[in-house]
Amino acid sequence: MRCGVVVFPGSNCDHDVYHVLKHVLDQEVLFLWHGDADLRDCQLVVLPGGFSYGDYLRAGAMAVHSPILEEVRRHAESGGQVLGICNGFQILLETGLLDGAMRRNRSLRFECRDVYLRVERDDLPFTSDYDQGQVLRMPIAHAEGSYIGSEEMLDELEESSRVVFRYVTPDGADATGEDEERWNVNGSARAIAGVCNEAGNVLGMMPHPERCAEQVFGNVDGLAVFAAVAGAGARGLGVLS
Amino acid sequence: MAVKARITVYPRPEILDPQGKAITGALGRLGFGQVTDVRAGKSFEIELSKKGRNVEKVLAQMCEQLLANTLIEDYSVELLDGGAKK
Amino acid sequence: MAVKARITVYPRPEILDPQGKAITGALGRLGFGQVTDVRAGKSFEIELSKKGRNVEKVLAQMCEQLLANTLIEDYSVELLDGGAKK
Amino acid sequence: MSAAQEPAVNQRLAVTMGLNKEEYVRIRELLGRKPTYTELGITAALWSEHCSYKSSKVYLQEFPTQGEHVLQGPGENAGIVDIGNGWVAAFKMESHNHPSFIEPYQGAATGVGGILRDVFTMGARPIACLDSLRFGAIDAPRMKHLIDGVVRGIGDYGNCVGIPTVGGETGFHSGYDNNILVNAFALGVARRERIFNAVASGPGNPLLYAGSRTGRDGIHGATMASESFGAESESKRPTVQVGDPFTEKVLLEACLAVMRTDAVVAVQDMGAAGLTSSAFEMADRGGTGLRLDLDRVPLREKGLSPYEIMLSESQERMLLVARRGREEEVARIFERWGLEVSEIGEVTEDGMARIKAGRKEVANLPIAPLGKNAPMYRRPVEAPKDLSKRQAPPEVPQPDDLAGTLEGLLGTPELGDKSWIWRQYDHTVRTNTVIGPGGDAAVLLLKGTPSGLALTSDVNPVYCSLDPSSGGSQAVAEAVRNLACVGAEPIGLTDCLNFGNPEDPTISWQFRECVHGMAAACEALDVPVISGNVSFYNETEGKSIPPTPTVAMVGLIPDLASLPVAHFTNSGDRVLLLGEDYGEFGGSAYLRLLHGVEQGRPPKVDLRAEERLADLLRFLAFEGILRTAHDLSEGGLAIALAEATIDGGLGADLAVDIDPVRLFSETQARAIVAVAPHDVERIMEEATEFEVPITELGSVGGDRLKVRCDGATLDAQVEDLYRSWSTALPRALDF
Ligand SMILES: Nc1ncnc2c1ncn2[C@@H]1O[C@H](COP(=O)(O)OP(=O)(O)O)[C@@H](O)[C@H]1O
Ligand SMILES: [Mg+2]
Repeated sequence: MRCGVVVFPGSNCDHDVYHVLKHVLDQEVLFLWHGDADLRDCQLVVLPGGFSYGDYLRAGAMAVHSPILEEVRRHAESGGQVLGICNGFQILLETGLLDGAMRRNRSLRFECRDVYLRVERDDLPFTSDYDQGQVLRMPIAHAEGSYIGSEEMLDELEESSRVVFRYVTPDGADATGEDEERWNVNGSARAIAGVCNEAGNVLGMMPHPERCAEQVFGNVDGLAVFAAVAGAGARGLGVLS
Repeated sequence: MAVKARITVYPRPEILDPQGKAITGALGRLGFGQVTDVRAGKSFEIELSKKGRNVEKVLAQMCEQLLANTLIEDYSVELLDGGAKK
Repeated sequence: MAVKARITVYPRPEILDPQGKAITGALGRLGFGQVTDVRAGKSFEIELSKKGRNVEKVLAQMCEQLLANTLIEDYSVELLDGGAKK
Repeated sequence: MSAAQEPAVNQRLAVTMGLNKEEYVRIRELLGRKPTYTELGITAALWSEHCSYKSSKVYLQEFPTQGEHVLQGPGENAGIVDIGNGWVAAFKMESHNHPSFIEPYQGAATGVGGILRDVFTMGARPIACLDSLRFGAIDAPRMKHLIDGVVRGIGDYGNCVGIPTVGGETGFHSGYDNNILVNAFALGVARRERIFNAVASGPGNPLLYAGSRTGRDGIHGATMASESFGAESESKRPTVQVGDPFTEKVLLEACLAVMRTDAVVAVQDMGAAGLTSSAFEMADRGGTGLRLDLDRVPLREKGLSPYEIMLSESQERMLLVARRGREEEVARIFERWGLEVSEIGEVTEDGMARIKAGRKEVANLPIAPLGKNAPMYRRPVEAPKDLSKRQAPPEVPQPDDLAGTLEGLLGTPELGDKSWIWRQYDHTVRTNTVIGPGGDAAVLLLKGTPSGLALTSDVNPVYCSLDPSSGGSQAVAEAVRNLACVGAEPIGLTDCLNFGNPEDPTISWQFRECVHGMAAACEALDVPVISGNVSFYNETEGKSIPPTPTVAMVGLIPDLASLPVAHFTNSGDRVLLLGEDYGEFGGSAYLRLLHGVEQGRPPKVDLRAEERLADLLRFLAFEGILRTAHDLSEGGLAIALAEATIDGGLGADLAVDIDPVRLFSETQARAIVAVAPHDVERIMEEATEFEVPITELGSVGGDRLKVRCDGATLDAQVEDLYRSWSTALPRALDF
């Protein structure tokens, strides 16, 4: 599949995503410059992590007005696949392609560590190589990852099954009580870690699947996100247990 | 004529403000027990090269488009006295 | 009687304000070419349980001790009308 | 400030700027006239300790700087080593102690910014940082604020630029109550043929200025002019520099892109002493001269004087020498990244720096005498009078409850978990981090090759203060040992030598001794010094910090396939101790943290034993025999074993034929390893072959750490050890 990784001036996970798509999954990958209003026929567009414009003001706020974002919007609205990771997720929220907003983490500090996610939907192009209920271990690395929205919006999100990943305990249970602070590290509403749009072709997630996609890191839980959407079939690659 | 404005952006009242809460706690520990609540927001001082007719409207547009996330934040615009102030 | 105050904290004029610089640039790209400068600061709305005599002094102390980094920031304190305002 | 308002140049002014009488006479003689105000400022900056290394140079010459991997030794912005497969690594460490004490957040942040620029200036893309931090006692005034600010500053800056901080160290000691240390290390990689040097060559080539505009930031207290400046202009000069990591990130990308063309000849960042040092150093290396037109320097605010422009330490700025005729190509690349470029002068042939502002020449100085041939001092040295008293053998009380003693040690901020710190650093971005913070050494993947890089930073200031020479050797030896635990062979080191006032003979003595010890260890263990930094004047009100020669070492791992880890991984694995204990407690954590005693001779450093141990560990790791390897350092065997159980949650059942207190002895050249039972015989043989003493201790398994000694048994629940250890720092900080 032809994949595009958008490069904002302050993107810093662009090369990591490129590496997984290109060298681990052997896909065709291009970097897409934020200043060009052109997706160059990419079928999958990834908005990578980083600090697009320094994340001054609010994470992702300034990236929304880049020329390429108009094209990303058009792509998404015509059913094309868009994946936003970390800062990419924040940008998708700011554009309104996904619902909700981000606040600073509950600790008011940057948090870089492994968390556990439960796959809530396995019928999306990005999650079809997972099973619903499957628990994944993935690193997070962000300061503004506390997902938030009005209660009505959150209810609607749940009713239309747009929550794709949720922070859970290592054995996949909802984190409650004391566990809540420990496993829902950033304090997201309803422990939401990733959401999609109504049509299911746009996914945003705070954890970094590209950082756990090779055996050498002792964790390949994230590979299937890319493998599934690129049609590379992670199961076929034999990397999923 | 140049003009100066101040824009203030606050989290909406119904939104939990973890930073404000943390500051309330910290002030309490510092001995300022009389502080019952703190809301933490942002303030921007903006200089415009010319006044134009609709300067307030233009400033509101800046807020809508960039300075505030209106899903979770409210903003207010205030003109500072016409460029005179340094 | 309860009292409400607003504290505004800005980077000192001679200090680099990367956030203000970035916002100026972003507003320019959005077509707000008339914006010549933005300074980005913080705003705090503080509620105190009782007025006390020296409320302004107390607020200044809070700034000195916690809310502002006086090496690189200036602050100003403003009393909002006596708890009436919501 | 116009030139007319500049204070009159005289000896008194020179002294307030930091020059001494002889130096003032020297510059007058060099010029054959009185220097101008701007010239005096430039001279004072270039001859400052920070830029000239005038008190340390004579000793630094002792360091071995050659080695089979070394491509660039000290003298450049960063040293460079060959790491194979056509790749090189550039690395360096630098201090940002004083700024961090004044304003911890910005001080630490700009420290990271500066060291990153030193690395990408060499054409290398930064891929990892380390930070070595020394704080005072946690309860000292302002200390929590300092800790919080420093950690946030390092995190926010590195995280935004996207360089992982993969390791470091954190110490607490009341000796740093009024002078904390923030030492930042960065490493970058480049293709061998892409190395860049900061050598201004080609007379006629334009000097280009890129990055942030120049403000009044950080024009240094030491070089600040006299009273006659008036309170007003002084208050206009912020001593605190504010970092802008986003600008750093785009500057990095633009510089690397420009260096891939051959449109530029040299690049150097404007670090300490700003435009002055970058311009003079580049010309000095090239034996060329330069012409500068200060009217063309982009300014953040109006009205900066030539002196201020030359000495501003505004961050995120670079000076480039382009090839004449290619300026536009360079400008286009910078513009793509949203950055301004201005031509501010050109390279000349005559070895002079001619600096013009308006129509006036404000400086006309010879370059080499101010740089390469700056003054150099051999300061008087004298051993401290109380040395023998402090080195007297300490009394070593027996622990009454071994488990309690161990938990007590693990529960101190010194020996407790540091993850509260390094979780605030992105340590996994760039997807090279195989082992991040928390192990003995960090391990990075070199994508596209089977090999890896290992990084560590070490020093024990208590040892250094009790015996600087031995402490200096120990820092190097411990770094080698940490690398060996992940199977890495050291290929180079960089250092940050943090000391008090060198004009005090006892401080100069400490410095000489430390360097001497380090140099001896570098020779013996075959590790060249390829870059480094000296930070003097770390003292407040006459009280100096403990001597702290931080060592950051880089090693090469031929194959990552058989990497051991620092904790136990398999029930049933056999645990063995390598090396021999001599019951050494001088400067030990046991005495210092539990009994408040800092006395005695620190553990002897047997460099031959260290070498044999490191050789053995590397060999075993390469052979794929080691499942666990962890070196012994502060807290001795007990702490090493506890750490090995904590991370994997697996206990061990062990016995060792020693006096119980010896569990806490800090004899060097030791490590614990764990191997599969069928490898025990093999490891015994190899240890004998390598002449490393070896003792079988027992097996991994269960949920308790049990160590039977002579007449007493340490018996603790791993969960309890974990709790003491993991809550130590957050509890002490109480945020
Ligand atoms: N300031 C810091 N930044 C990053 N990592 C740190 C820091 N302080 C400690 N660490 C990590 O914690 C671990 C333990 O540190 P330390 O006790 O100094 O190790 P050792 O004694 O093996 O040298 C190391 O892996 C180190 O990288
Ligand atoms: Mg170690």
